[in-house]
Amino acid sequence: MDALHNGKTWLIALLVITGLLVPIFVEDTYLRHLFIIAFVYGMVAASWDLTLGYAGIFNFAHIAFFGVGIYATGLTAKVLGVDPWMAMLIGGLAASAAAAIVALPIVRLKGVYVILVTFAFSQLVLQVVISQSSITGGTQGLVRVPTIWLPGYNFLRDYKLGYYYVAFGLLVATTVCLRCLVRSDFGLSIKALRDSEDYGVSRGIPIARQRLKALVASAFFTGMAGGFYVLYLRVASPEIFDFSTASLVLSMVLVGGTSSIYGPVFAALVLTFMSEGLANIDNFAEGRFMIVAVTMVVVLLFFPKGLASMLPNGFGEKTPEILLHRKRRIAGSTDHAE
Amino acid sequence: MLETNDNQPLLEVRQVSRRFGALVAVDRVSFSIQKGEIFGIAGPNGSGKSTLFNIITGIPFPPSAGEVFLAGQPIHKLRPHQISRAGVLRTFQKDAEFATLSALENVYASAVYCGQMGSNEARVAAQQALDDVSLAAERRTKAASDLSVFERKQLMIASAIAARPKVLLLDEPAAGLTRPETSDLADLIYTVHGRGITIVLIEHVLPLLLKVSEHLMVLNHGAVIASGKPEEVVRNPVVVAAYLGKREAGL
Amino acid sequence: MSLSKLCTSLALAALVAATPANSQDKIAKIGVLAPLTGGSAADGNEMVNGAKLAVDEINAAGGVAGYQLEVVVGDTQNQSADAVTSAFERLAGDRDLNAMFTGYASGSNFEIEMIAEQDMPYLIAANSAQTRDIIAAHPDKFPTVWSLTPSYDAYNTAMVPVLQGLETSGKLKLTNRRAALISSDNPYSKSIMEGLKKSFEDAGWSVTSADLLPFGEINDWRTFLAKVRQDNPAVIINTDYQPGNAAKFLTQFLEQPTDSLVFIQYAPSVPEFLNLTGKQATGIVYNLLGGTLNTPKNPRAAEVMKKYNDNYGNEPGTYGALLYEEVMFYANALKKVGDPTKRLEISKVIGESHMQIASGMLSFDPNTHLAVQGDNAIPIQFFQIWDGKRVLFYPHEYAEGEFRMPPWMKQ
Amino acid sequence: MIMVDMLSAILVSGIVLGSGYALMASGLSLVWTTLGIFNFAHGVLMTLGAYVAWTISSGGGLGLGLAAGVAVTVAALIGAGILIERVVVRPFYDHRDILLITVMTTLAAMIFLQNGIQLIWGARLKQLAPIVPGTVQLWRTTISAQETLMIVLAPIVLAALWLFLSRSRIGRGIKAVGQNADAARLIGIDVSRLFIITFALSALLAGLTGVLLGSVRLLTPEFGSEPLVKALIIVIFGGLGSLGGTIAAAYLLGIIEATLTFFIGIYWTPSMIFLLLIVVLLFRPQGLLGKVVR
Repeated sequence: MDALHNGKTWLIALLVITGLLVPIFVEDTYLRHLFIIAFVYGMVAASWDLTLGYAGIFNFAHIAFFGVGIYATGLTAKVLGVDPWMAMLIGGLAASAAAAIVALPIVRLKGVYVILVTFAFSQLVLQVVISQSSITGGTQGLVRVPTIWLPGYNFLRDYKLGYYYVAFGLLVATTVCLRCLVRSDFGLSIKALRDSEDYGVSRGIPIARQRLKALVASAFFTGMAGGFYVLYLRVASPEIFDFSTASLVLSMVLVGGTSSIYGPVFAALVLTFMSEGLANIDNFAEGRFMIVAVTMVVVLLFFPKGLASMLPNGFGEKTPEILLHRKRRIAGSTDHAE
Repeated sequence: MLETNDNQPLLEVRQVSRRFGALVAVDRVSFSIQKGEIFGIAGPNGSGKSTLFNIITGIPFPPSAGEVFLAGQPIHKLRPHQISRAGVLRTFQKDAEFATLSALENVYASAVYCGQMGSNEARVAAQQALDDVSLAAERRTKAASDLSVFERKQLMIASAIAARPKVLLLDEPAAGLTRPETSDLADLIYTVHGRGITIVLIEHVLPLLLKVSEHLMVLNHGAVIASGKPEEVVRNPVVVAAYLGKREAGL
Repeated sequence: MSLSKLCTSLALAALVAATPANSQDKIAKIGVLAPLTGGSAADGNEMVNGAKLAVDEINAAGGVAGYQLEVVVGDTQNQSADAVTSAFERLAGDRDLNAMFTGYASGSNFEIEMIAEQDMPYLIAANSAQTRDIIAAHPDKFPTVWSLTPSYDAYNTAMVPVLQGLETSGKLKLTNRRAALISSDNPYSKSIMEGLKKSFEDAGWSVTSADLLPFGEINDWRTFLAKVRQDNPAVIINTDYQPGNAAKFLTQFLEQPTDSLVFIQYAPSVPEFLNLTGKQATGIVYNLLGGTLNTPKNPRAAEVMKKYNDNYGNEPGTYGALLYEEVMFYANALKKVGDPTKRLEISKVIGESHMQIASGMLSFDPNTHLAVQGDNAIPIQFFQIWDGKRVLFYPHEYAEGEFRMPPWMKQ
Repeated sequence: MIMVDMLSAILVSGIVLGSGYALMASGLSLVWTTLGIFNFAHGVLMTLGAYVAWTISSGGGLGLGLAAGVAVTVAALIGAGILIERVVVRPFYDHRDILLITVMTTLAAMIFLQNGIQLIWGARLKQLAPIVPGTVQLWRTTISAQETLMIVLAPIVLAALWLFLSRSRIGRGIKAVGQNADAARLIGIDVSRLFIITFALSALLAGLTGVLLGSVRLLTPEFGSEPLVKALIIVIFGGLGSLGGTIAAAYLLGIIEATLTFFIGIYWTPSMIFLLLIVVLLFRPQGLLGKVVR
């Protein structure tokens, strides 16, 4: 155990150092850009895993939280002239506030009904963004958002070196925070509730409060990621709420492996680079997505626990469960008859 | 909490009912349990036994009407997790443990959240509780779903006593056990009782119920049809009719 | 694509390679940003086709300034900010790539800023309001970005005078001075609807409704049409520009037509619209700014459209022709400057050039970097559809036919 | 009179919408009740059906006879349904997170098919010729004949489906499997065969929906996305677990949508519907028509 654990610690240290060294060897701005985007999606996917994987909440509003972060940061930075760094934090807080609002109805709901409410909430957010076009720019989007700054440093003329390190720093911080959360007593309690709601409550775990906390925390990190996203790209536009964004990030969570945090981050890198690698092939726009789709299925076929199960000290939750309990678990057990 | 005087019942249930539409699953049931008692509840299938546990603990729903007091304090208005924290813990008839967590984590979580202990204290309490139910040390790091049926019963009881409850509601703990295991379970119940925990037991396996209960209550169609000393209750013609009638219908 | 085309291009390539060009093997890459997957893929494919058509033609003629051109495509997918930026960065990372072209790459045109920061020549052919909003404040900061689409102001102002002209000449009989407007919530349609509302009201008309629908697929126009039937306005205007929606609008209008002139923004110019609606569309009026000016007075348009049709077997919409012209326009500038890496110089030449293209006489306004609009520049064109054909009836100097009363109106 | 006109307009438009929704959701609901998964490729199966029909109908130029056309479409859809079950659903039956995993794998199937459709048929808009042309006057409201066909066909198809499920041996088997797969296996039902039949049937329903919608709407490779989302909402909202609930929810949602559209306009209708969904679930956490199981 200890040896394995040490091995893992070393591996993580090695990965962090590699991450820090990448820009020294990769001078190409395109590749640096891909890393930055993969880091952002890594944050979104890993924080989604907190609610989806650990807490077992079928939260389909995560991309809406990301969008809330994007617009909150973009608007405060551009319209109110708030310092962009501060605005990024506001993005995280705004996303958390949105999550708290969603939590009100869904802490009472079971299983798949959560999908419906969270999905409906996403659509409401999108509708608000589009309809308030005098503020948000509507379908046209919000352009010329000011970017982050440091005294004496120009982020726009350094071939994305600065953005790379900021994104990497945010990713490492997010991952560390999320790992700490899931290993804490709080993490234990949300996993407990995921495994068995009623039993969790019978052991004194306040279900509504823990779910609220999980949603708020998960949204905070994705909101921060959204904040960075808008400051980096300098535009906020409603396409981010598209079904395709949600399915991209969802694929990162599931291909990476739920309940692992590292898995989704890893998958974000793999999928981003793979998809972009295929984009280089001429006349292959459709084929690119077909190949990515096939890869997803193949990964899930051979690693149903996701890529995370290839990591050392894998997260080997045992599998064999029977068909019998399947639907009840999904729909949420409402059957307490004797 | 106020100090309890010795004559006050530890758990008192007054006129609780639970309806589902037109169906009355529990019909104005009242009883009270003294501290230190082992209180048995019997009744044919569908007589409302588990529903009674559900509405006492609020998991997953409170009573439609009626009141529940713990040491003189009303608890039926509390949230379910608060009822647990107040000291009324239950087990479930079906497997309900935290399947992906280890046995130790299962018990630890209960000590932290229900017992509201700090993590060091909770860790000690968890090991102690597992010792009490004599779950083998090497099994404690296994995921709960990897444990045997009996080990899961041990685990469920351990996770309850780690939280130092006042009352433990056991919902058909012998379901799915072999005869020798059932007798081990009886010993386990005595052990828990020996820790000063009041026990309410629903059981289908009548010999076990009769063996351990000091007081027996029988439900039929959601209502109490008899209550008293076990050996007297089982001779009550109403009870016999309820069970026999059931059996005949079943045949 | 087809084998024969492959053979021809291989043969051409061999021929070009064989000719002792002054500087053989020199390649100048050009980037095309286009949505190739997702809802706008039809437009995107057309953009790429248009650019490739121009490149093939230029290369077959021996290249330009000693360079063979090569198209590199960046898929902007659903036009989300990261997809557009990824596509841009991928193209921009190539040192041999020194110019970019698009119809539209994003809804906001935000990429203009990052492209200008790299001094990359960028020709764009849509969303001119967004382009103007970004550029007009500091035109000097965007020396490389030029829009083939003129300002959309004429969409707001040209309609009322044209209708009055038709009435005066007796070709159009309107029973009242009421107009009903509807739009979907996108900046293009919404601002046109608002502009039209104002210009109708300024001319003494009453606008009976000006409804806004959510942007996207709209299958049910009946609620709006029911209201219209009560008010019975002389003019009905739909500024939503999506051809699918427009086709449905028309079908549902014709279920119970009113005695009104029906105007649909942009959509009837897309080839599918005619395929979808067929004879039903007879009588519909639309106008177009910066679209193909296909009249005998501007033979360039017919020429480009024929080339496109010969190559790809279907008629191009706006973007096929415009991307072809963007590349041609760039090639002319490259020819003058001689070196594709002199990006700023090329852009300067582009900004100062003028040329007859498929949509009219192209030159740029130095203050907004938009194409100059006007009857002698890029004109606004009014069309009426008749028997599956588009009849240009305004401006008169280009007109190829007359306006006629639509079949559902009382003659 | 205006009142009557208004009511009939709302009713007709609501029933048209509801018929479409019921057709969209029935196949999805069938797979959900039987296998306990959501098939995200359901929408793209509608698209596939419509495109295949377009190709073999005169519009696509192939011009096969009607019978041959129907046969090809049916075969293509059954094939696609079985393929999806085999490749992206079957391998995960025993998985703990089967719902989540199959969300992903069926989503992957959707992406694959959608892009495949674009590759084969291109991205340009297409329209299926209506099966019945012209318009029909219904309670003083005019709608296209094709929509009338949908209004008539939807209940027939759904009734046939209900008869199949409750009367035929296979249908009863499917229902039994939906209630308890293990128990069904114990009494000798070939569960895996029924899963395949369920998928094939669901794909067929999707294809039929696609063909009917395809001549009312316009075809693009993304044609099925919006119906998929609507169907998902209806299946969940209807209260999980019964075809009847799904169908009732479909018509109810159609009428609500038509009413809202009439009174507050199309712009805010989607938002209002979503708000309504949230509010209803606050008071009925088990869905609109789901029963509280005690």
